[in-house]
Amino acid sequence: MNEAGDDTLKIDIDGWEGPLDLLLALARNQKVDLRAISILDLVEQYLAFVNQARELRLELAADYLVMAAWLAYLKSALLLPRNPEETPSPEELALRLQLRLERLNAMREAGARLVARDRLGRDVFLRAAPEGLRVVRQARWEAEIYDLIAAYGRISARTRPVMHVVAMRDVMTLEEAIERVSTLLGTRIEWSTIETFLPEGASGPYRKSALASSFVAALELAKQGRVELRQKSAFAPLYLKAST
Amino acid sequence: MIPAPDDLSRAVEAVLFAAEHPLSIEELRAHVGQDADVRGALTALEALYAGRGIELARRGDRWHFQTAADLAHLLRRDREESRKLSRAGIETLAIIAYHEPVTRAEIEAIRGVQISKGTIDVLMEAGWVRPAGRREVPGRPLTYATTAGFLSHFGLASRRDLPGIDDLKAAGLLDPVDLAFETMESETVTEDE
Amino acid sequence: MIPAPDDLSRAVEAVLFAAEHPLSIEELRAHVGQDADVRGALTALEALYAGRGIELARRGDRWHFQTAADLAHLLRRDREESRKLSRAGIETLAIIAYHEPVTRAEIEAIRGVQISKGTIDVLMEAGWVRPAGRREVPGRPLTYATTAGFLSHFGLASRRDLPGIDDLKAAGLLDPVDLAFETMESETVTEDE
Repeated sequence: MNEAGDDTLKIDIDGWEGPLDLLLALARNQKVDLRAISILDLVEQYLAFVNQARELRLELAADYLVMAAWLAYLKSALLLPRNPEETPSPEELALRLQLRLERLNAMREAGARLVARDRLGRDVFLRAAPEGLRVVRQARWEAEIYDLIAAYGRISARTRPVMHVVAMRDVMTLEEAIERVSTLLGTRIEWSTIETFLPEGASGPYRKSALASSFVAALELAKQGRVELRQKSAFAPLYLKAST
Repeated sequence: MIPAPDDLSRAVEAVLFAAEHPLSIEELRAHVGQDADVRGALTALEALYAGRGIELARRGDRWHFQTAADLAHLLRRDREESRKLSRAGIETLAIIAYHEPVTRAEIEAIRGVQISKGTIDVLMEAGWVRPAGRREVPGRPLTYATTAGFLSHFGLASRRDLPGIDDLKAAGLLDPVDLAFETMESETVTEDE
Repeated sequence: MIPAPDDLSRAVEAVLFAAEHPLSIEELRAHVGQDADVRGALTALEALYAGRGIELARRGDRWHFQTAADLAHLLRRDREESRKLSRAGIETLAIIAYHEPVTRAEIEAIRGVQISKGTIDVLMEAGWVRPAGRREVPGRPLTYATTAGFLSHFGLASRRDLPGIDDLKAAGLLDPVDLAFETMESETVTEDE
């Protein structure tokens, strides 16, 4: 730190993009290739900078102080007799620091060369008022006859009044079942399951219909007080007996 | 300082190229130098560009570059894109085909859904539907009918070839099973163009 | 139909001249003919315009006309530099361009400092940087790379034209410190033996 510009360097903390950037600026002050730099000198300069900043009561961001602590450690490790057990060795740490500085420096220089190029809109210009190219899109509409007919079917189905016709099926009506259950009840003395009230030989959908109708008939007759119902639990056999 | 002729024509060329509007000789001079022989440079450029894809053109007392007039067709490119008719489009077309001539209000009554402005436009653009005179009722609404292009696109000899309601029923196209689903869909889906 | 060579170069010239953006060979073909030798026409035009006030430039896979760089002083006028990049911005852009695809953490490792939220945003807003997928490592960090707009703006035909990139690569300065360190160590070892 023996240059006239040092004062700004000491004070203008906002100008540095972090401790590595500051180290790089200090390193470049050594005016040698970064590969030949004296890490020890660099550490001294950095620590001196941080101390001066403290004397001036400048607030240093924490990462500058962390770097200062690490560099102080590096300095002592480089100066003290080497402990062969210690890894990484201080030389390795110093070399890594130098490699990082080289990389940052390379990118800084690349950035400077990049922005100094002939840039579009600053140094070279495109045509300001191009006629422009036009793509005229012409739609060729596609539809198939099936789509058309199906669409009409859809509309018709949607808007036409719908009449529901229930196909004729073999069923036992409720009236029939009431008639049948009340007649049979008169002939039974003991509790009988509801299945014994169904017509003999009934099967398939007709049996299901007869069972459902007979059940509703049993409920209706119970309401009229003409039958008693008994069932131990849900889904257990349902017994019927005429009221006494 | 007067630039050498060739440098000057390069300069005028670049300034004209980058300009936002045609430039007068005075405007050009403001860029390339007050004492420059801009007129001479323009003449040189005119000759240089003659017969090329770009030409130097004079509009009144202003100059600019433009593409050669005979190449204008290259700047415009037509691209035909095949597009599928939307559901609203196909339904509207079906109603027009089955009920023509039919007004917009009638189409909406049959569909049970409003149709957007663009739907009939698309059908007319496709060349399948045409205005077919006005109905002599209050408001004199326009009616629509199908075209010969419609018949040929769908491979029909005449509108009588369209299957009737009974045919549709026989083909299962009036299947009520779909009804609830269809209704639901047409209510959820907002009218597409 | 393949136009005669001279007609083709006129056509390509006119289309590029009229275009609002740099055009790729495919885009040019769409205007001048699918079977046209557009590449040949571009080479001919490049020669024709060499040394003139306007030149043909290739940026990435796209071509455009632009004014010659040495005439910048005539054109700059009152155009202020619209994008004044911060130092952090310039460095970050350089790191992305020379290392792409690169993660934020890698950028920070090189700069030795965290990059503020806005730095990459500014570069993306300028159209020079884009997200370039995630790296398949824990945390799946996003990577960044440069765009075609970056190449156009900085007058690069391709990333290989980045100033000094070959030297940096040869010197190992684009390798991470860890890798460089290992390489150096293994070199030292072989020297010792």
